[in-house]
This record gives sequence, C-alpha cells and structure tokens, in this order.
Amino acid sequence: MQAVLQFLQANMWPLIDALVIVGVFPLLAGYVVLLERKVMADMQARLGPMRVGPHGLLQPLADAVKLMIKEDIIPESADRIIFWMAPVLSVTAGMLAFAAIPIGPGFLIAEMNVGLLFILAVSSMGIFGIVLGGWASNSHYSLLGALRSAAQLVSYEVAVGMAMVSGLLLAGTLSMTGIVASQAEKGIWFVFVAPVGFVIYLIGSVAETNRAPFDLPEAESELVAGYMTEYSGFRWALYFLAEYSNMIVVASVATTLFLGGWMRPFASIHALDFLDFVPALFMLGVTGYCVYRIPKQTGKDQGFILAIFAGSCFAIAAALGAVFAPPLAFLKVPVLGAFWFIAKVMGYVYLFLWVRFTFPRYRFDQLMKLGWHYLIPLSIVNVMGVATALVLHRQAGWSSWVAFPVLLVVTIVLAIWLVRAGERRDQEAARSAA
Amino acid sequence: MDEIRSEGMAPPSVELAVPGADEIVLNMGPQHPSTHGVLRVKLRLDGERIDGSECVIGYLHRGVEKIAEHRTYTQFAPYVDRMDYVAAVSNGLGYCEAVEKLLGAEATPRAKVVRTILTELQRIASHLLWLGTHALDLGALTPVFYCLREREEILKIFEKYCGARLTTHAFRIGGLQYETYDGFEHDVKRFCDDFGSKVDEYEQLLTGNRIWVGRTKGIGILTAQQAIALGVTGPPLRASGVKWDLRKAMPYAAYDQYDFIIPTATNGDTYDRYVVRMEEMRQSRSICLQAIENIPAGPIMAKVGKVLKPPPGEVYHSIEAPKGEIGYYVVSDGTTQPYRVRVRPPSFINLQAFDTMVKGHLVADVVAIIGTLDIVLGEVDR
Amino acid sequence: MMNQVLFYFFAGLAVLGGVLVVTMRNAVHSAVFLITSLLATAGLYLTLNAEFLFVVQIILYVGGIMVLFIFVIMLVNLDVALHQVQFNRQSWVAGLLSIVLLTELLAAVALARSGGPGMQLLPPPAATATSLEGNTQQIGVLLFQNYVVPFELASILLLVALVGAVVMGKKKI
Amino acid sequence: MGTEPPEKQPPSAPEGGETKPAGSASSEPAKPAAAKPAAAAPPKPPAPPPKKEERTPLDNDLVKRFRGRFGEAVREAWLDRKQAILVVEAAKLRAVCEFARDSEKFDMLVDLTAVDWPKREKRFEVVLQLYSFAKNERLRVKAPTADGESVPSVTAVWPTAGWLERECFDMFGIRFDGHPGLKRILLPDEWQGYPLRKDYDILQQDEAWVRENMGIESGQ
Repeated sequence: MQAVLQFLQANMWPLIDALVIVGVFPLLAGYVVLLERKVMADMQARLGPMRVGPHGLLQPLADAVKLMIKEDIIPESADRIIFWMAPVLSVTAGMLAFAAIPIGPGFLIAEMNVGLLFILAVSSMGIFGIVLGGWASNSHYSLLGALRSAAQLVSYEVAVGMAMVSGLLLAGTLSMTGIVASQAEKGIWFVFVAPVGFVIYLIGSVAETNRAPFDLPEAESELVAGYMTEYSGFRWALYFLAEYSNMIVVASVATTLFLGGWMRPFASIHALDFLDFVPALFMLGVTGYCVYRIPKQTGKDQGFILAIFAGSCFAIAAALGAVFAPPLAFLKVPVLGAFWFIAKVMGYVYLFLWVRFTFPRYRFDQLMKLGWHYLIPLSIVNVMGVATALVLHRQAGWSSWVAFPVLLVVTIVLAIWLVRAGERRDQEAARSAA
Repeated sequence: MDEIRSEGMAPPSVELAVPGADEIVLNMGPQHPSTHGVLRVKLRLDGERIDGSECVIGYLHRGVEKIAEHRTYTQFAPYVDRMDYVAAVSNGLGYCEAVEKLLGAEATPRAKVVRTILTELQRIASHLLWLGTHALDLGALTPVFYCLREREEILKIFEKYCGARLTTHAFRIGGLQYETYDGFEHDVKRFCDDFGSKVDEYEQLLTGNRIWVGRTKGIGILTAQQAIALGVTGPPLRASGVKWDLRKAMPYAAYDQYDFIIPTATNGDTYDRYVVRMEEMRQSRSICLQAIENIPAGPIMAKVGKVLKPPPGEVYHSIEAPKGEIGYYVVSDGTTQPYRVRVRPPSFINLQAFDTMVKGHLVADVVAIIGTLDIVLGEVDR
Repeated sequence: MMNQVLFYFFAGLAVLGGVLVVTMRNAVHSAVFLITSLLATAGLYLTLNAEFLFVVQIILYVGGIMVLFIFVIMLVNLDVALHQVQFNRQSWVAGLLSIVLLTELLAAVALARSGGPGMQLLPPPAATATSLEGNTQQIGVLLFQNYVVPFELASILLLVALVGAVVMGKKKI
Repeated sequence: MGTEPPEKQPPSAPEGGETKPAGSASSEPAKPAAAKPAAAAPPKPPAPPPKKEERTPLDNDLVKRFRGRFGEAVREAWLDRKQAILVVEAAKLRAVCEFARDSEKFDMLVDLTAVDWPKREKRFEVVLQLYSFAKNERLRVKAPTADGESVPSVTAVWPTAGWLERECFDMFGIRFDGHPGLKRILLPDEWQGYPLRKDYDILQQDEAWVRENMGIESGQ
C-alpha cells in the first residue's frame, strides 16, 4: 500500500495530465466532429448542424448523450467477449499514444527516449481493435472491412515509418521533446528540410487513419460501414473516438516531427516576437465574433449559450494574455506552446477534412498500388537523400544550404521519374490486356 | 455483401451454374446503399474477379401496364410519372405524344416549345441526380450537394409551373394543362445562365482528378456492336461511339427547331459515359436558352375533345428520355380505355448490359458500373 | 516493491496467456492470448528499463506479425478445428519435452546462481537503471558494429525466406 | 375490359366511330421528319384522306423483299399511323428476324412484347419493334401464336431479347423456344397466372391469397 502511495506521489503530475487528457479528449473529439461537419457543410453549400445550441455548438454533447443511452445491440452469432473488447482496445490504443505527445514544453505525460517509436507501437495495436471487431461481428461486411483495414494499415505503416525516419535522421533522437528541441536549435522546421518526407507522411497518415480517400474499410457504397457495421450505441462511439484520436495522434506526430511542435512560427527570429500576441488576439477575435452573433440568435436561451461560449473564449484569451505579466512569466512558454501546438494539429486535421470532401475514393487495388509502387520506393529514396545530405553536410563539410536543396532536387527528380515509369508500365499493361 | 452458396438460392439459374471450387457467389442488395434502389445483383466471383452476374429485379413491380388497361387514356397519364420518377416530365411527354399520334392529333406550337423546355430541364435534373449519386458511390462526397442545389432550382421551376416537383404530370394529351406562369422565361433563363459555370465547376472537381479517372477509365467497356446488340440506348450508346439521338433521328416536340450537337465518345467506358452526360447537360442548357428566346403565342391545347376515343389501331412512339429511348406501344380498340399499353423502359434494357460490362472487373467496380448505367428501379420494375 | 509487483503481474500474465494460447479451441482466441502474452513480455522489458526493446517487441510482434497471423486465420476457414479433439496422443511427448525443458532451465539458473566456473550466464548486476539511459544507442552500436556480420546474415536468411514464400505462394509469376 | 375490338378488319374497311379529322390532316406538313414512314413507299397515297382509316395495306419494296424471301410466311403488311407493320408466321419468326437484321439492316431490337386477343383463333400477338440505324426506319413485326404454342426465341439474333422474352413469358405465359433461361423476371418465381392476359382476375388472386394465407374468405 505504502509503495503504491509513494508511486502515486512521485508521478502526480503525469497522472493528472493523463486524467485531463482522458477526461477532456472525448469532448475535444466531439468538437472535432462538429468542426468536420461544419467544414463539410461549408464546402458543400450547406449550413451543417444548426439546431442544438447556437450554430450547433452543443451538438457534440447531444450526440454523446444520444450514443450513451442508445440500446446496446450485440448480434446473436457474434463472439461476445471479443465483440466487447475490440472497441475498447481500439480506443485504448488511441488514447495511450497521447502519453508520449508533448503538447507543450511541460505538458507531457511520459518523457521517453523512444517516444516516437512508442507512439508508432501503440497505434499499431489499434489495428487489433478493428480486425477483431470485424471478425467478432460475424458479418461479411465487417470481416471484409477488417481485412481491408489490416492490409491497408500494414502496407502504409512501412511508408509512414520511412517518412518518419527522414525526420529522425535530421533530429538524431527518438524523444519527442528532443525532436522539437533539435528543430528549435537548428532554427528550421523539418518540413522545409525534408518536404518529400512530409508529403509521404501526410498521404500515409490519411491512409493509416482510414480516412477518405483511403476509407476503403468503411466505404459505405461497398461495405456499408465496414468493420463498424454491426456496432451501435456506445461501442460504436468508442470506435468513432478511436478514429478521431488516431487522427489527432498522427497530426500531433506530424506537428512534432515536421512542423516544429510547440514552437511558434519564426521562433528564432526575435524581430517577430510580437507573434506571441497572436494567440490572445485570436481568441479575443473569436470572443468578439460570438458577442456579435449573440443578438442575432433566436430566443434567449440560444443567446445565453453563445454568451457562455463567448465567456469561455474570453477566459482563454485572458489566460493567453496573462502569461505576459511578469509574475506568470514561467508559464509563458508552456501556455503559448500549447496554443501553437493545438493550432498546428488543427491545421493538419483541416487538411484531412479538405481532402476528404474533395476526392473520390480509391479502389482497393489502386490503393495498394499507390502504397507499394509509389510511396514505399519514394520514401526509401527520400531517406537515402536525406542521409546523403547529412553525410555531405557533416563529413564532407558542405553547407547545409547546399546539401539539402541539392538532394531535395535529386529526390524530386527521382520521384517524378518513378511516377512516370509507373504510369508507362500501367499503360503498357493496359495495352497488352486490350 | 452476403455470401450465398448456390444451394441457398431459390431457383438454380441458368446463367449462374453451380459455382466451382474456387468460385463464390456474392449477393449485393436488394438492400444495399449503392444499388440505387431495390436491385439485387448476384455476382459469381473467381477470387477478386467477376466471372458472371445476374440481376434479380422486380421488387418494385407495380403492374403499370395492367393498370393502364383499366384506366382511360387521360387517367393513365399520371401513372407514367411514377416509373422513372426522377425524369417524370420525359415519361409524360412520351406518353402524351404517343396518344396524340394514336388520335391523329398534334400539340399546338406553343405547347410543343414549352414541352421541349421542360423536358430539357428534366434531362438536366436527371443527369444531375445521376452525377451526384454516381460520384457519391465512388466516394466523392461533395458533388452530390452541388448537384442537388442546381436540381432544386429546376424543381422549383416545375413547382411554380404545375405545383408538383417530382411526379409532375406536367403535360396533357393534346398540349399543356397550364399556361406558363409569369416569369417562366426569366426563371429558365436565369437558371441556364448560372448553370453553364456550374457544370464547369463539377468538371473541375472530377474530370481531371486522377482518382476519378482511375476509377472510371476502362471500367465497364461496351463496344458499339455490343451496345446495339443489347439494345442499349441513351448516353451509354452514345459513349460507345454511336451518334444516335432520337431528338435528331426522329425529331419530336420542337427539337427540329434548335441547334444542338449529339455528344459522343469512343471508348464506351464509364469515364466516357460521364463525359457524354456532362456534355449533354450543356447541350440541354443550350436548347433551353434557344427555346426560351421565342416561345410562340397561341393556344396551349389542341382540340382533342373531352373524351378521348382513339380509333382502333396501334402506335409506337418513343422519345429520348435522359436514360435512353422510352417508348410507348399503345393499342386502341376504339374505346376510351387503351387496350394495351406497353412501355419500353430504357433502364430495364440498359440494365441488361450490366452482365457484359461487369465481366472481368473487380467487385469494387460493380458500384461504378451500376452507377454509370443510370438506372431507376421504378422504371426497371414498373 | 512496485517493480516486483509489476514483474509478477507481467510474468503471471505472460504465463497465463501462454497456457491459454495452447488450450483455446478457437484460433482467434488463441491469437488474442498470444498477443496478451507478447504484450506482457513487453511489459517485462519495460520494468527492466529496456524501452527500445519494449517498443520493438510491440511493433514487430504485436503490430506486425500478429496482425498477419490474425489476417491469415480469418482468411482460412478454421471451423473444422473447432470440432476436432485438440489433445491427441502426442500430448505426452509434449509433456515430457516441457519437463525436460523446465529441468534444464532450473538447472541453468541454479548453476548460474552458484557461480561455478564458466557458469557466469548472467552478467554481474553492474548495470543500474540510470546507466541504461541510452540503451537504444547501445543496441545500435552492438548490432551494426560488433555483430554486423551475424546481423546481415540473419537479414539475408529472412530475405531468402521471403522470396521463397512468394515463389511458393504465387500461382504464376 | 368490356368491349371487344373488331377482331380482324379487312384492310380497306371503313372505320366507324367518332373521328377527329382535324389533327391528322394538318399534322402532315408540320412534321416532315417526325413520323417518317418505315419505308418511303411509293404506292402510299400522297395526301391521306381526312377520314379515319389508319390502316393502309403496304406493299413496298421492303415488304416485297420479305415476301420474296419467306413467301406465305409473311401473312400481311400494312401501315398504321404511318408505321409499318409486318405479320409473320410464328414458326418463321426467327428466320424473319435474322433476315431483317442481316439483309435489311434492322440492327436493333427496340422492344419485344405481346398483346392478348382472347377472342382470336391465335390469342397472342408477339410484337417486335425493330430499328435500323442505317435507314433510320422502324419496322414492327408481329407473330400470332396460340396459348400453349411456343415461339422461336430471337435471343440468338439480338441479345436484347433475353430479358424482354422473359418478361413476355412472365406476363403472358408465352414460351420461347431456345431461350437460355426462360423464367419469371419481374414477378416472384412462385407467382400463379399471367397478369397481362385479359382473363387474369386480380380479385380471384386476392381471394386465393386470403384463403391460403389467412384462412378466411375475402371480403372483397
């Protein structure tokens, strides 16, 4: 007992962090869903959720309540234990990955020297939630969805891993904080050093999270809802949560590895220090817009809810502004860092949404082809390019301003050649078939 | 997709013999999100490839042809709207003209032009719905909303014209029931003016998109010979390279007065059918714009009498509906009720080509091929 | 104290998982318990501060190999196995072998503890948790400098196996 | 249907009943290409009389060629509302179709259906609508057949006929010899009766269903 207490005492802050993440994240995911629906609606010339709360602001809460009180249905021929376990496994894997993600310079649960690999490992466990859930449902749609999902994840993990390696080579460490520190030290985000790696990671991460245009496992026109077909109510919500947490995890990894983590843009240029005020001003702007919309709401209660929302936005703005006061200066870096981190993650997630509403879906063989014929070779070329540049820089004494651009050009030329060669091969295959 | 072993199926079909060791039979529908209604497709698979297929239809059969024998000519007219319910105006035009031919009557010039305008608007509406759902089937979520937005404008014109949006029953035998409303020309013109750039917008979203091209090029190829042998009409026939459109070949309504081209393509694949339909929308827009310039004045109804009693005899009349040739074979025995009305449904006959088109493709292509045929099960099953 | 609790927890889980892998009739259930067992082993690595090994264990065994296992189990119809007697007459051979193995292990541990000549199987407990900080780097150095030839040989062996599997698996190339 | 149509009119018999002469006369110049006669037949009267006779015997080149090839198997040929109709013997249907496709370029089977005339000696009329892309002409081929007789299938000539003949079988019970899979298409396989026959009684169906499935007499 004593030992347990000691353990708790020693690890109090990480545990609190963990509790906050587990407690707040589902709500955050709910609002990401709302954001997605609003963005989708805007792109599709619609309004999106407008009924629950002003501009649908309470929609996530309504959805959560609905999903929780919904009847729980387990198909009769399902494997009950695994059916029960699979979504839990999925969401656990998704949430566990947050343990190693540094949201701000102090806001991190576990500082690990293999943080990146840890995230990779834990998210690879998430496949089991999908595969086992699909199998346990005892339905063909589910099983096919699960199999597609497994094949897709295993294939794209290679490309994503190789894309990560290009970032890791530059950072020289697997620790998440170390990666950000290394970018701070070099004064440049790795996305500008290894853009090809970033693009591969972007494509691969969309595929890894089963999002459109790679949402084959849940392609509703072919497989109804894929592995989730037989799930309903809260179990289904868990899968949904897992999907969104995966999205945020891959976005966080991308932010850390390529986009400078919690650093604000141009962190090394002190002439641009006024950018530190952007977070507070941004939140103030949101507050102002909410206040502006209050009189336009129908009914007092809607206005009241919007006022509460505006108040909380103002509180955040105040908090972001308060860190400039000298007594709170020690909070400046973590709080602003958290803002920038979340902003970058949201920007990355926005890319996901944008892609989803713009592109049609791949066919499964085309998806596999993209992964194996293009992305994996390209990622290997990219890793070699980055490694060569590093060697030229460190051993041969080239300037990094020469080595990296030269190798980047070489990589891009190779990439174009690769794509052209692939297309030619396809055309020849089509011709010989015809 | 429920896997059904052959012994589980009620009657052993001839096309689908007992599957061999490596073959499985996959069942899609009748409840399936992308079979566009209650179509059931049995696919015989060799691994991932499709060896053969059989469409099971009739889930929506309402006996329209039998109903016709117990209604007067006028009473039956609203029923035809319920066949291809996304192109009700075209169905109505075909029926009204067939009965007019049987009567030996002809609609007035004004009625003809208004009919042409409404039918072309209906063609655009039908193609828009096709484009939206086809893109949705292939995973593009956004075009369907744009398409429905434009279709809504057309339906609003219909609603203003006759009060109904979907099953319009817009025409009467001998002409029109309603005079056009004030501002009809203006509405149509405004829609057409806007619509040109909208089609370009859809094309921007899809035409050059590599995923879209990858999903549609070379999928479901129908050669011109195959298309003719299978009786395929409408855009699928034109996409196979046959430059044939009833509006030009045997003009009806007021089509002989307007300039338009028949868009064709060469490969007869899903992409070509997409291109042809997109171009058809542009042509329909152009026809509407030409027609709206000069709607002749005059009566909207020809003198056909209150009670329609066509002399004994028979007539076959067909028009170019959005989905292909819709034909009406009407036999009269000299009474007020048709002795026999046969509908030649384009969806039904085009769907027959599904088996030819789907052979050798992957299961995921089935969705694309069903979508590209542009069938409406209400018309297939009648 | 905490470490011991964790050790026994993980060790117990690993053994239990191992036993259940063998006794479960449903192949998917067996696979699930194999995953449990492998994860518990990974947990053991973590208690030893071998974070890299922990992570690699999960990525390779759980995230890679077991996914493929389950993939294959789901593709192959294993309903037949459900109706077969699982413990056939070879069970006594297996029992005998496990007894022999257990004796061997116990003997090895006992000998190592006694510290007889040439019996330093376990390294002296010199490496403390703090000195293991950079064990990722150490593993890298060991693999790619000290033992690079065996490492590459193993890679080639795996490559050969891979190519062989493709050649055998594919109907026509 | 209460009234039965005049069974078989002699082609030139005057037609009784109400007439609507206005439309048919004025329509002729207005639609030059709309309703093109199946064959630009020289013997056709240039200006149709304003009377109600729609059925003019047809003996143009096309019909002559068919007659020359099949002799008596081509029973009749006439124009109805300027549409050419050819009545052939059911047994020769397939041969006629092959000839129409190969020699006369009627390369598309637009439609295949049937009409039930219960009072006639051969109650069914199988009706084929043919179209020629080359000539832009339509031709209607009819083949009378009795109940229980079978008609040669034209699926080998035009694959389109596959489903159309199935539908015909489904609705009329006409059997097509040589069809690769003649079974019901729109109706369920266990359906009783053939709905588009004139003697098909929906009430009777309903009563039978109620008796069988609910165990009571129908109140209809």
